[in-house]
Amino acid sequence: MDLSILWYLVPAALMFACGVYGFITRKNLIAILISLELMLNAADLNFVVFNRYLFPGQMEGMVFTLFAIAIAAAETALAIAIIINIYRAMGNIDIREITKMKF
Amino acid sequence: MFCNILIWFVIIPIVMMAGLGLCRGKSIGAIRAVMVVGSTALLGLAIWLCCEFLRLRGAGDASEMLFTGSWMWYAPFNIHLAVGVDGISVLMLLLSAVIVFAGTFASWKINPLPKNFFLWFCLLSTGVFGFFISIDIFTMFMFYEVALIPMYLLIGVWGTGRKEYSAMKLTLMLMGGSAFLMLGLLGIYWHSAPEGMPLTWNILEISHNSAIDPSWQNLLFCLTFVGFGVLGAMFPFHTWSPDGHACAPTAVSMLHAGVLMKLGGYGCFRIAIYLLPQAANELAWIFIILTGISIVYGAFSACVQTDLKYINAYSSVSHCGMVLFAILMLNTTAMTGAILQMLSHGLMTALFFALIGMIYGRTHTRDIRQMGGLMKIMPYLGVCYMIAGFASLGLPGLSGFVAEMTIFFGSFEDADLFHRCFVIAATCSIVITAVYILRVVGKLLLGPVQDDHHLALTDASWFERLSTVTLIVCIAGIGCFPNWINETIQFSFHPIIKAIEAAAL
Amino acid sequence: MDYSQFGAMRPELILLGIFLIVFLFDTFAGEKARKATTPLTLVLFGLGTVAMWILPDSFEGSVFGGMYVSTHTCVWIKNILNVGAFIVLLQSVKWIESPDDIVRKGEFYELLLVTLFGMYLMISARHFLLFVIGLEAASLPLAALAAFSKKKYESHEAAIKYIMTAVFSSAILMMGLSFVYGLSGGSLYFNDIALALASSSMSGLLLCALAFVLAGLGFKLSLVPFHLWTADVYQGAPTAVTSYLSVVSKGAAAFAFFVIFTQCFGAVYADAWEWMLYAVIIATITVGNLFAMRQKNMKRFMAFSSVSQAGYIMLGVIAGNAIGMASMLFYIFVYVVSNLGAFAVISSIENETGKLSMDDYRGLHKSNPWLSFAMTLAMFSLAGIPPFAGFFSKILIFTAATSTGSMALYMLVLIALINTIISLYYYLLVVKAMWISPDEPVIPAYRSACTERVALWLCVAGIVFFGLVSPIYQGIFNASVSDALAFFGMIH
Amino acid sequence: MGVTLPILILALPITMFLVLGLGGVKMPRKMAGVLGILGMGTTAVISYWVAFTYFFSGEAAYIVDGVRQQVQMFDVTWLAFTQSLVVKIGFLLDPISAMMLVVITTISFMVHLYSWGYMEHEPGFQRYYAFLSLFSFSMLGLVVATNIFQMYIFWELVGVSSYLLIGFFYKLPSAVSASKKAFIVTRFADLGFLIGILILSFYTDTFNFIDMTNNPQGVLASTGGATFMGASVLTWAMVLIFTGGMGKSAMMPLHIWLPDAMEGPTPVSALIHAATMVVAGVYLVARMFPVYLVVETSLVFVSVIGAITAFYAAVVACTQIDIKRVLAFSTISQIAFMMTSLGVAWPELHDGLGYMASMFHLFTHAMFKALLFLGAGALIHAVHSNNYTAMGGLRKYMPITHWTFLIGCLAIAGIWPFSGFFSKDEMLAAMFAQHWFWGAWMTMVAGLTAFYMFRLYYLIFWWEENPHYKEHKPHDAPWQMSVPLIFLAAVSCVAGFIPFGEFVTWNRAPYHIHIELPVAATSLTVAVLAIVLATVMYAKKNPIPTRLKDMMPGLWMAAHRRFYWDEIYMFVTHKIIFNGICRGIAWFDRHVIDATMDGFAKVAQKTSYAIRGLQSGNIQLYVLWYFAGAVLLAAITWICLL
Repeated sequence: MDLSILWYLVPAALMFACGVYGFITRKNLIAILISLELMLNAADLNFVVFNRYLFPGQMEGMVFTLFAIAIAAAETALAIAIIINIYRAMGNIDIREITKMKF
Repeated sequence: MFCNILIWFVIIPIVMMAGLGLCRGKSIGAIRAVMVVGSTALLGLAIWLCCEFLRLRGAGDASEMLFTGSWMWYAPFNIHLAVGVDGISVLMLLLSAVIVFAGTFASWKINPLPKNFFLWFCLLSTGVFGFFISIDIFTMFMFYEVALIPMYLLIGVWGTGRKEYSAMKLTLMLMGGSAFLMLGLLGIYWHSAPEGMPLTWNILEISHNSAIDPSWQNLLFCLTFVGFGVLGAMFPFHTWSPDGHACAPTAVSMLHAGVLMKLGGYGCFRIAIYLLPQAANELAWIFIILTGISIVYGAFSACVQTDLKYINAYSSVSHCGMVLFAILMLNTTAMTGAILQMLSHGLMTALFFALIGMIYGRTHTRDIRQMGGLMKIMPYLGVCYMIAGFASLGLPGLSGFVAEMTIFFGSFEDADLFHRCFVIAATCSIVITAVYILRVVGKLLLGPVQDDHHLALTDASWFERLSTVTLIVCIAGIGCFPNWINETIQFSFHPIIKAIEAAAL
Repeated sequence: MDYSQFGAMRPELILLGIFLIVFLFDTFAGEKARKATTPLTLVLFGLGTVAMWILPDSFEGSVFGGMYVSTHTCVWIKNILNVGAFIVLLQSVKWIESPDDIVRKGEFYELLLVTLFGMYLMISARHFLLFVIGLEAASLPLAALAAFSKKKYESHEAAIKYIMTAVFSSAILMMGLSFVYGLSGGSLYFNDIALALASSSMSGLLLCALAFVLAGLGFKLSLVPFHLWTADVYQGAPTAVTSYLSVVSKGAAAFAFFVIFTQCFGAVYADAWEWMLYAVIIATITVGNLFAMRQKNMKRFMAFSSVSQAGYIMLGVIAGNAIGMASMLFYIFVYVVSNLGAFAVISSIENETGKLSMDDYRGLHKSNPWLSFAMTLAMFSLAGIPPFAGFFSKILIFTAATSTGSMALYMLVLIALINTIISLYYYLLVVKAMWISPDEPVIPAYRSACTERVALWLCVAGIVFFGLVSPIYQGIFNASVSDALAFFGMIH
Repeated sequence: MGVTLPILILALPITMFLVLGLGGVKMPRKMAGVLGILGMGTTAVISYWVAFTYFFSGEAAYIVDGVRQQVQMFDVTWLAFTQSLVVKIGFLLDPISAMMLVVITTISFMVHLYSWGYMEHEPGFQRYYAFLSLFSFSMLGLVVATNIFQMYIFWELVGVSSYLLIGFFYKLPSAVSASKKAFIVTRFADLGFLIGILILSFYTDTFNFIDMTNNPQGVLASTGGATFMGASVLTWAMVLIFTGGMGKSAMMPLHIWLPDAMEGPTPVSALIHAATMVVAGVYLVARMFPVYLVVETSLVFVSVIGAITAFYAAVVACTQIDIKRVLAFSTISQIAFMMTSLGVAWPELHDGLGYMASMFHLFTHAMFKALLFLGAGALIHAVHSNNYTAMGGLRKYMPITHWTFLIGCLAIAGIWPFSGFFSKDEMLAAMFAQHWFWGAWMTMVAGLTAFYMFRLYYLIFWWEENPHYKEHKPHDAPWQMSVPLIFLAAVSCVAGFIPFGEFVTWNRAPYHIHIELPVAATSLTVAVLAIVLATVMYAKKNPIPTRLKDMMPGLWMAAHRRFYWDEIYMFVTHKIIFNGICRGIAWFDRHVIDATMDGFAKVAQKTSYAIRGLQSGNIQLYVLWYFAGAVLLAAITWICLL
């Protein structure tokens, strides 16, 4: 594959890494949700790029991306709903507090 | 299917379980009735089978297995419910029936939960009988595990002492053995037939194909022999036996030491040696060392025990070691001796444990230091115990002597120094056995009465007498007229020996 | 457009029908009539299940240009899941009907049916787009279900843990899929990918893709080390949901896993994912067992036991042939009844007394002999004790795993066998608590609800008969043999 | 005669055993006694008849031109080890077995009769008679064995009946331990016997006596010159088999059980531990004699052991206080005599006289030793003590016992014309024929015998009257006890004149006994001198013995404590084997093997506790593991594959 594709793949990989890093380090559930979005979008970006550079003839990657975005939206919605529940239940949304069940 | 007599050995216990299921937990009478009828039926069936078998042999039917039947079960893996018996299985069935019969009476007054006790008891016997009748490795293994698992509840619920620990230990160790066994059996199955022929679990077909190549045989032999050896209380896998026996209720000890430990020996040559003769020739020496150790080792450890059941558990280690030892000698005489030893050990250990249970039920202790002079107080039990003891130290006229002698003379046929040394070591065990048996008899039965509370104790009741007399009659029967057993199993070893010799070439 | 092809989607259509009826009824029926939701759902779903069993599965075929394919094995696994879901519904009734902490019981059924629908898609998908849709449809509503009992804090914690990990896993899965797409030659059809991989050479990207896809699916199967959410979620979620999670979604995921890795990655079986899976299986079985040993909370205990069971299920996948497929399906089936049997007892006791600790089960046989009897059978079956079904499913899956004849797999089976000893240990702990502990029972004698009893009887019947009645396995085997070419063409 | 009589000889006693053993508790004592005595009496009559026909009928079956034949009256298969190696139970009739039949049944009958009086007031009377019958059965089975394995079987059975009878008073700890000791020591010896049989049968592939003894060279040939540690395997086999004999016949160093065995009822000591069972070893060697002849080493072994034991026992006997122990040691010494004379009975010199002599002595010794024991029983019955310190001066209180006992003493001392003289004279002759040293040595032992027997005699019947007699006066025993005494005394007087050589010789051809004057003169002189010495020392109370004792206290003490053999054995068995090996192994089993098994469980528990931090409950860590797992999986596979 020619080099220029890497201009897109590497940032995508970085985005993904950032997402993972954010998930593991941030305390606020919302922030974590955002970093999850980052990861998902990195995947979408990959799809688009592969489609554009390797298989210009077709659209499957693009279509997949569209679906993926939709799914990501749904996930976010559901996650936020549950976060709200958590907030009602314990007054904050610090992920490190949510460790009642362990071992 | 139901016209095959062997199937009924499995059906009757199941029917008994059904009958027990119908009984109310409280109605002890009904439960006993079911058990007595069932176990008597089993005994009768076994005796009839034995006579029928001898008749057929007499009529010149020299085929390897009689009463064979085979019904497809899991077609994709060619798993059958295949049954058939040769002389050995017949004798084992007879032994099991006798001990189930005696055990029923030995646990006449079991509580709590007599119903559940007998339910598990019947499940156990189902497994035992199923194991001995089946000639298909899969079903054999299934029945094997069916026989193992009830031990957990039987010991755990109705046992004494550190029962939870012992029950768990026994179950896990035996299951550990069967884990190796299962892998070995799978290996045997996948190599059971040469290229292009259907794979099979059937023992006869596998040995007939003899398609397992040596490199695999050695591995599988170790797996299967260890697997069965654990149940055969082979050093160093014997430690479940003392604790397990010590904590088990009477009838369970009887059945376990009497029959279950025989599954090990039986499997060892029916599967490990018969199906993997080449490896048997090559690797026998390893296990001869181990079993040789367990013979002497068990006897020595028995000498210093103070708990009656521990003494018998260790002597079982020694005697069962003798069984495996003889099997590994790979010649007809020694193997015959092994079978005799299985029968004899089964009967006399069952008798031992029955008596210990009865004594324990009266004195509430099994520590020989706290008992003494019981012969005066309960002469019947005392005499029975002495008879059991004499059987175990190999007194002529009782079963133990015949078995041990056959084993020694058979083992001595292998004319190299290695075997000779181990045979001599094994013979030494008869002296050690005498030592610990007489020690127990001296401390327990003879001498002055230790504890005045014992003076009030009563002698055996009718059901106890029944169960002990049954066993004693069998012991003396084998001891006085041993040759019919040889005649029963004379054909049974030919295929095994032939396979071994063929492999040796 | 030819509509007859939709005949192949019979199961989905039936399920969709049931879902719509329940949904509309639940939405538009009045307060009074809404009481009938539960019986309605049960009856409809029961009928649907039976219908799918008895109708001949002659509708072989593909829909949406091959994105959706229905084969014998697909029908089998769907039926198995139906049975599981039905039993779950049965045993959840008492809980759902209990007045407190339930807002709208209809939602429970609807969400549950939707997830089941998603699983159908996962199973039948032969294109990653459809697969992902099915996967998300199957996993997202479960988060809502996990959060179902609003008054319980644990429920929310379980839900948040579930949803977060789920999204993370789907992100990883998508990443992996994107790599796959990159290597695939422009198509997300399984067959095309398989062909492309067969011709392409081994590369780091491919390994990365495999690992990520494995991780993504491993989340639903809760394979180690992707299992860490399991225990907490199982413990926190309502028991009905937990049992649903532990059997139905796991079964569906296992089948999908099998299809993807054999059919689509079959070409790189021997030199790539066999070894990944090998490591994962060992880790899964062992870690699951080690954790299960120390658990006191029954639901948590079952969670870890189900983790190690997942490892055994995977043995069928690593065999990678028709026997493996058949044994895995059979294993799932037996696992469904055994596990649900255990959960039926647990939930019944929880609904009655709210007790969940193993210590509360001490001396249970004195007060509730039948419950303890059923529990004992379930435990024996899970531990693989004959003559119960678990023994047969275990020995068959081991037979499958050794069928390839490679020494490595013999070693794997040996490790698995040694692990069965540990598992036997902790399953016996439950039996011990119920039968052997001398204490007086904590749980009073009571009579469980009729639906629970029906569920329990179904499970017990399954535990006792599935092994002894060989035609079940025979049927599964024939089905998987007939599908063998489609699945294993690339492996052997 | 057919097979009925032989079968009866074995069947009657065992039937008696079963009847008395099973039904004994139900039946009155008298009936049990009568049954036992009648049963034994019948057996005795039948045996006499069988022996008589064998020796005197002159039928061709039994004697062919002067040579007595070995006849297997019957021989039925009992257990087949292999096609050729078959254990049979049979009835072998030949000179020695016929002779033994007579001896055993006579003594046994006498003892049965005697016990009726002696045991009258003991509890377990029926059990006692049952055990006596069992013993008689086993002993008869032993002597008529057609093959060595049958002999081994009955060998074990006599061992166990001896165990039961020694431990008859099972409430006495001493009796219990004595019986245990007897059984275990003999069992240990039987181990040698068994291994010997194993070796022998492995090479010869037969158990049958006739096959082996008629063709000893063939036996030697069958071993094919195999050797083990320098000695030929046949030597090993025969020595090991002789070990069994050493055990039963209480040869050094396996003699320690016999003195303790005196804990049993005195009639039992008379029957088992004086007359019959303890000579089984001699009988065994005699039975296998031709095979011993082809391996001279083993024969030398036999005679050496015999010579040492004879002397040792005689010395110890001089210092015992318990009269039964004196008799026990004299038994050991006398049996050793027989052994030695078997060992020196080489056909080339004095054509195997030793064999005949030792059988002859076996016969006479059985009679007079039984007599002595029964007399001792009468004494104990009278004074209720085993020690001569409680006796003395009894001659006027118990005349019958006194005279019979005196006859016994004279017989054993070898004074003409009592039976002991003749047999002992033949033995000494045989020994002198072998080598002058043997002769001298054994003559000395004979002297010692005369000395300690008369020491015993004087201390019991003369010395000084014991003061206790005032309060209760000892008296002669009832007729059931006196009759046997008198009968045996009579036999001891006349048995010497039996032309024994006509009946029993090593090659079963007749041998004409002739007194060898020099030997006879020597032995007689020595015996007389010894008796005179005894008379001087013990005839009436005097300080000489004490002074002698004080002169060499160490020696006296050593001899009195039987040269500390028991202590040595105690040390070895208890300290080393029991406390060392057994406890060691038991400890090892619990703390090493068992601990390992439990160790697996512990390890699993500990691991599961150690890794519980994995489930920290924190999603972020979960996810970290998740991601790390995925990446590692890829990385490791990468490393492994590419």
